[in-house]
Amino acid sequence: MTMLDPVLLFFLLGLTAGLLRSELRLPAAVYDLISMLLLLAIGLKGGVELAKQPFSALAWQTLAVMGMGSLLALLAFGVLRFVGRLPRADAASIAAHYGSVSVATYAVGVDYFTNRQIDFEAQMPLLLAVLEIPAILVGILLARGLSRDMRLGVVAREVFLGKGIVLLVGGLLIGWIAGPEELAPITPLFFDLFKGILALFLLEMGLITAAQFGSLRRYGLFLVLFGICMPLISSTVGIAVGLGLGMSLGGTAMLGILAASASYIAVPAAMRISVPEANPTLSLAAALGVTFPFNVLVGIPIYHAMATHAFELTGGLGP
Amino acid sequence: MTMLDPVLLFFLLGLTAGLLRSELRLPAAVYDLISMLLLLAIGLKGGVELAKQPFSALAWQTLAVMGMGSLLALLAFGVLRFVGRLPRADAASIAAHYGSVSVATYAVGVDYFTNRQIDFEAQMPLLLAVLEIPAILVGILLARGLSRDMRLGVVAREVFLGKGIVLLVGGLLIGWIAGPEELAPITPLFFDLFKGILALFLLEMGLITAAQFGSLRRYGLFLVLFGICMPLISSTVGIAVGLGLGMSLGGTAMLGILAASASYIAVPAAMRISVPEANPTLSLAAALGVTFPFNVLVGIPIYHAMATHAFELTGGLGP
Amino acid sequence: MTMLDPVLLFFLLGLTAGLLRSELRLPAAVYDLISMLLLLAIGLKGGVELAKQPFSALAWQTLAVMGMGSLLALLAFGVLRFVGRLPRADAASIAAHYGSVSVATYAVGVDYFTNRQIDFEAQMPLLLAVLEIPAILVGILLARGLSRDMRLGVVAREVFLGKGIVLLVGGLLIGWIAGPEELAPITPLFFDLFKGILALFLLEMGLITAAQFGSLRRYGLFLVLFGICMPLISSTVGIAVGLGLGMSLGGTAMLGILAASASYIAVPAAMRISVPEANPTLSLAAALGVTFPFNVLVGIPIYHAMATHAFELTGGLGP
Amino acid sequence: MNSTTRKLLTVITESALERTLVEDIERLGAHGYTITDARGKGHRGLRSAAWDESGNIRIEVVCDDVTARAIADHLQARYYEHYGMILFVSEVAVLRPEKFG
Amino acid sequence: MNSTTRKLLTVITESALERTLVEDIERLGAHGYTITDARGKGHRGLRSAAWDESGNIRIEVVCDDVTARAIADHLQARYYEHYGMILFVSEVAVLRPEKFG
Amino acid sequence: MNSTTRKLLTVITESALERTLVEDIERLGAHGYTITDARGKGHRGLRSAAWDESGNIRIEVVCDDVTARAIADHLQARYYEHYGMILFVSEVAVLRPEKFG
Ligand SMILES: Nc1ncnc2c1ncn2[C@@H]1O[C@H](COP(=O)(O)O)[C@@H](O)[C@H]1O
Ligand SMILES: Nc1ncnc2c1ncn2[C@@H]1O[C@H](COP(=O)(O)O)[C@@H](O)[C@H]1O
Ligand SMILES: Nc1ncnc2c1ncn2[C@@H]1O[C@H](COP(=O)(O)O)[C@@H](O)[C@H]1O
Ligand code: NA
Ligand code: NA
Ligand code: NA
Repeated sequence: MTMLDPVLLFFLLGLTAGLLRSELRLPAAVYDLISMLLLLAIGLKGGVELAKQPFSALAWQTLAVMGMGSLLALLAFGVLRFVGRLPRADAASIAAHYGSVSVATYAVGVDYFTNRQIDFEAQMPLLLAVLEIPAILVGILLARGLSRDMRLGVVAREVFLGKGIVLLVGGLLIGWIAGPEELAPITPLFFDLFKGILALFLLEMGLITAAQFGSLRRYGLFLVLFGICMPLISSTVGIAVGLGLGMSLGGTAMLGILAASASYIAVPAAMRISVPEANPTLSLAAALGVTFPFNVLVGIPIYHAMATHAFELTGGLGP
Repeated sequence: MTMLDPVLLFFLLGLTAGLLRSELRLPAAVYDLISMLLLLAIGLKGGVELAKQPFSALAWQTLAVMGMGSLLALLAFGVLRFVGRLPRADAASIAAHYGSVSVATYAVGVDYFTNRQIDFEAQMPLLLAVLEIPAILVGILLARGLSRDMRLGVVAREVFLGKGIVLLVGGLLIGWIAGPEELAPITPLFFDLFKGILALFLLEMGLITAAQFGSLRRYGLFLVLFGICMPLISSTVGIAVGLGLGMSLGGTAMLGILAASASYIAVPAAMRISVPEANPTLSLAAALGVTFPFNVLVGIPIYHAMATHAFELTGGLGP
Repeated sequence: MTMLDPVLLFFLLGLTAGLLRSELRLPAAVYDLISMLLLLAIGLKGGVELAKQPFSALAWQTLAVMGMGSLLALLAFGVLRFVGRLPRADAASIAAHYGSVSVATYAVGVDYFTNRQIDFEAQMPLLLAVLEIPAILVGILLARGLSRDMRLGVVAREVFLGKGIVLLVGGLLIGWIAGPEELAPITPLFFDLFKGILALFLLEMGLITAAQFGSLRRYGLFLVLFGICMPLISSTVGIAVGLGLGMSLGGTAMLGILAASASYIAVPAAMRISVPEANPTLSLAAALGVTFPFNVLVGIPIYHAMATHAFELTGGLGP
Repeated sequence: MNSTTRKLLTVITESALERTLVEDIERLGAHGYTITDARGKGHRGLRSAAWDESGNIRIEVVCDDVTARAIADHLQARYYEHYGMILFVSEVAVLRPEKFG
Repeated sequence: MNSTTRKLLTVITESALERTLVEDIERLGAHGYTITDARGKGHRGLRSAAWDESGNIRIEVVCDDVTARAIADHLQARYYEHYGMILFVSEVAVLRPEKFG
Repeated sequence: MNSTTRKLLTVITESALERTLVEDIERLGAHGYTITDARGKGHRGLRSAAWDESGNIRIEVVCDDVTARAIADHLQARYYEHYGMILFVSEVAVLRPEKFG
C-alpha cells in the first residue's frame, strides 16, 4: 500500500535509471528551483499553522530538540569512532550528518501522514530548521576540540545564512505574518503543486542515491550497517523525546523521522569548510546511499508503528 | 478554428521571433524541465488508462507497430536514396528519423483530440515509446550492413536508457502501479499544467524550427518536398495499421499522426554515435524545419479527416 | 495591511537575505523562466480583456502614452544634468530608465488592485509594452544629438525584438486571437500560478536590490534622493495623463505606477549598446536599489491615494 | 601528432555584447569560436550573472597570428574604453592547422 | 612555487560525445579531466546549446606529453572526421606534477 | 597590438570554496578574476554538478608573476591537502598590462 505512493515510485524510477546508468539527469538549476519550492512550501505551511495557535511550549520544545540533536551526534560519534574505528575527523563529520536532519525525508513524512490524515504539531517545520544547527557545532567540537581556530564565524554564516535555513525560516515567517487568507493566492504554486514537485525531487534523489552506491562498495559493510542501524536507534530517541514533550501521535512519529534522518545539504557544506580533512564521500555515501532510501522506503512506516506502540504503552506522557 | 488553439499560437510566436532573430530563447535547463514534465505526464496518463482495462491485444499491437516503424524507415530510405540520390549514410540516418516518432507532435495530437473530446486507446503512449526503437536499428543496418562493428551495445544503451524512453516508460509504470486515486495529489503538476507547459514547449519548438530554415535553404527543394510528402505517405500507412488492428477512430488517427511524425531527439543522438558520417544538419532540417511545423499546423487535421474517411469506407476492419 | 501581502514579504525576505550576504540565489535559468511566465501571463490576460471590448480610443492613448514617456525622460534628464551635474551620457542613460517602465512594478500593481478588486483598463499591458520604447530613443538623442552614427537599426532590433516586448506583445496577440475559452486550459499555468510566481520573482528582486546597495553608497545621496523624488513627480504626470485620457480610477492609478517605475531590463541592454560611455552601475543602483523598493513598498499605495484624490477633485476629466 | 602553433585569443566581456562580437570576429577572418558563460570581477565591479544580462561571456578563438592581432586591435579600439572587457593571447599547438586559417 | 611543466590539452566537441570521450581519456592514461558546457561555431555550423544535445562541451586535461599525444592521436583518428571537434595543446606550469602522471 | 606578457593562473576546485577563494585572491593582489561552472574527475573522484555543491568551479586570474606565485603558494598551503583542487599557470600576452597589476 505504501509502496503505491507515486512519490516513492518516482524515487525508485530515479534509483533504477541511475543504477542502469541512464542519461537521465536534472539540470542543477532545476534541482535548485525544486528544492527552493519545497523548502518555502514547508515553511509557509508551518507558519500558517503556527499563527493559528498559541505556542507557549515552543521555547522549551526548541531547547529539548536542540539537546536531542547534540545527543544524537555524540551517540553516532561514539559508534563510528569506537566500533567502526574511523579516524576522528571522519567520525565527527558523519556524526554531524546524523545528528542533523534531511528535508527530503521530512517531506516524504509529511506526505505519508497527509495520506493517512494524521495530524502533527504545527511547529514541526520550525523544529526541522532548529535541528540543522546543534549537530554541526558538536561535530566541529568533536573534530577540533575547543582549542584551535574554529572559524566559528564562517561556519555560523554558512549554517544560518545557508539556503536551507533562510528559505525554511523565511517561509515560516511569511506564513505566520501573512496568515492563511493573504496566502490563498499563492497556494496554487506552493501547496497544490507540492506533491508533484516532491515527486520530481525524489526522482532526482533516486539518481543521486544511485551515484553513491559506487563509494559504498569501496567503504564496505560497516557503513551500510551503520546507515541502517543508526536511524533505528535515533528514531527511538526521537520518539522518546516526542513522548516526553507531550506531543500528539503524529508529532511524536514525526520527531522520530527527523531524528532518524541524516542531512545531506547543510551539513556537508559546513563540514567541508570547518573539518576539511574529513572525507566527504563517506558521509554522503552513508546518508544518501543507505539512510535516505532506508528511511523513505521502509523506515517511515516502522517509526510510525513504533510511535503507535509507544503511545499504547504509555498513553502519552507529556509534561 | 484549429488555428485558435493557443498552443499553436505559441508555436507561431516562437517561429516569428526566431525568424526575426529576436533575443528570445529558453535556457537549456528550462527546456529540459519542460520536456521532462511532458514525457512524464504523457506516460502517467497512459499508465492510469492502461490500468483501467484488460490489454490482451497489447503484445500483438506492439509487434505490429514495430513492424510499421521498420517499414516506414525502409520506405523513407528508398525515396531518399533512389529519388533524392543522397549518400547512403545520409539516407539511412534521415530514414531512421522518419521511421521513429516525435513526442511534441504526439502531444499536440493529444491536445487536438482532447479539445474535440475524441477518445483514443490507452496504450498510445506505450506505442509511442515502442516506435522510437525499430527505426533506429533499421537505420543503422541500412548504413552499415550487418558486417561491421555496429557498437550495438552502445546504441541500445543510448536508446533504451535515453531520457525519452526512461521517462515515458517510467511514467507509464508509475501510472499503472499507482492508479488514479494514488495519483490524484500529483495531478495539479502533471495534468492541470499540461497544456500550459505544452504551450511553452511549442514556443521553444518554434524558435528551434526557425533556426533550421537556414540549413534548409542550403540543402534545397528536395528536402522540403520530402519533409511534406513523407508524412502524408506515412500517415496513410499508420491509418491502415490502425484500421487493421481494429482501433477506434481516435486511435487510428493517432497512429497516423505517430507514423507521420519524425523524431528529433532520440534518433539524432543515436545516429550521431552509430552513423557519424551522416550529416546531422540534413535530418534536423527536414524533421524540425519542415515536417514538424507541417504536422502541427496542417497535418493533424488532415490525418484526422483521412482516418474519418477510412472509417466511413470500411466501418472499421479489425481482427 | 498592505505589508501583509506575501508578495512583498517575499521581497523583504530576499532583501534581508541579500543584505546579510546569504548564499541564497536563484539560478539564472530560473530567473529567466519566471520572468518569461510573468511577461506572458500579463500579455495573455491583457489580450483576453482587449478582445472583450471595442478599442476605438486605443491609437490615441498609445500616442499620448508615448508622449508621456518622452516627456518623463526629458524631465529626468533636466534634473540629473542641471541639478545633479552628472555627465551628459550618464544623465541621458538614467533618464531613459526613468522614462521607461518596470514590468515587476507593474505586476505588483496588478496584484495590489486585484486584491482590492479595483478594475483597470484592459489595454494596460499594451501601454506597458509601448512605454518601453520612446524613452530609449529620447535617451539616445540626448546622449548623442542627431549628428553622429546612432546605430539606430541595432537599437531598434534590441528593443523591439528584446525578450520583454516579444513576450508581452506575443502574449497580448495570443490572448486576443484565442479568446478566453480557448485559453482556459492554459490558465492553470499562466493565471492560477501567477501570484506564486510573482512571489518567487520578488524574492529574487530583493536579492538583486540588496546587491545594488554597495554601489549606492559609492555614488551618494543625490542618486537616492533622485530615486525617491523622481517617481513621485512622474506618478503625478502619469495620473494627470490618465485623467486627461478619461480613464477609470484603477487605470489612472496604474498609469501613475507605470510612470513612476523605472526600467531595469530592456533599457539597460539598449543603453549599453547605444550609449556605452554611460556607467551602467549608476542607473541600476537608482532604478533597482532605490526606486523599485520605494515603489513596491510605499509608492503604490501613495499613487493610489493620489489618483483617488484627483478623482474626487475632478470627477474624472476625460475627452 | 602532426602539429603547428596557432594563437588562442580569449576575450572575457559583458554578455550583452555576444551578438555584436560574434559578427565582428567572423568578419575579421576567424574560422570559428567557442563561448562559455562566466561571472567575475574587474575594474568595472562585480558581474554576478544573477540574471542573463548581468553576466560575462568568455569567447575563445583559435586563429593565425594576423587574425588574432586584427581582432584584438578591433576590440581594443571599439569596446575597451566603455565595456568590461579583458583579452589575452597564448600560443597553442593545433592538429589540423588548416582548420584555423 | 615548486613547479614543472605539463601539457594542457583542450578539446571542444559535441555534447553527445561526453560519455564516450571521458572513457577514452581515462583509458589513455589521464589522471583527471574538467568539463564545461559551451556553444560555438566552426566548420560544421552553429552549435547553439538551445537544447542539451545541440551544445558543445569543452574538456580540459592536464597530463604529460606522452598522454597528451596519445589522446590527441586517438581523438583525431576516431572522431575528427565525422564530429564537430577542435583540439589544442599548450604548456602549463603545475604545482604537484605527480598529480598529473 | 602593443602587448606584454602576464601569467594566467587557472584553479579548478570545489564550488563550496568560491566565496573564500575569491576573498583570498583579491587580498593577495589580483585585480580581477573570472569564474565558470565545471564538472570533472580527479584523485578525489567524480564531481558531477548534479547539484550545486557537488560541482566544480574554474577560476582564472590574469596577473603578474609575483601575484600568481603568491596565490598559488597560498592555495597550496591552505587548501591543497583537503580539497579537490588543481592549479596551473601559463604565459599570456595581454593588451593593457596596467589592468593586471
Ligand atoms: N585580472 C583578471 N583576471 C581574470 N579575469 C579578469 C581580470 N580582470 C577582469 N577580468 C574579467 O573581465 C571582466 C571585465 O573586466 P573589467 O573590464 O576589468 O571590469 C570581469 O568581470 C572579469 O570577469
Ligand atoms: N577557430 C576556432 N576557434 C575556437 N573554437 C572553434 C574554432 N573552430 C571550431 N571551434 C569550436 O569547435 C566546435 C566544433 O568545430 P567544427 O568541427 O569546426 O564545427 C565549434 O562548434 C566551436 O565551438
Ligand atoms: N589531470 C587533470 N586534468 C584536468 N582537470 C583535472 C585533472 N585532475 C583533476 N582535475 C579537476 O580538478 C578537480 C579536483 O581534482 P582532485 O583534487 O584531483 O580530485 C577535479 O574534479 C577535476 O575537475
Ligand atoms: Na538525524
Ligand atoms: Na514516423
Ligand atoms: Na517610468
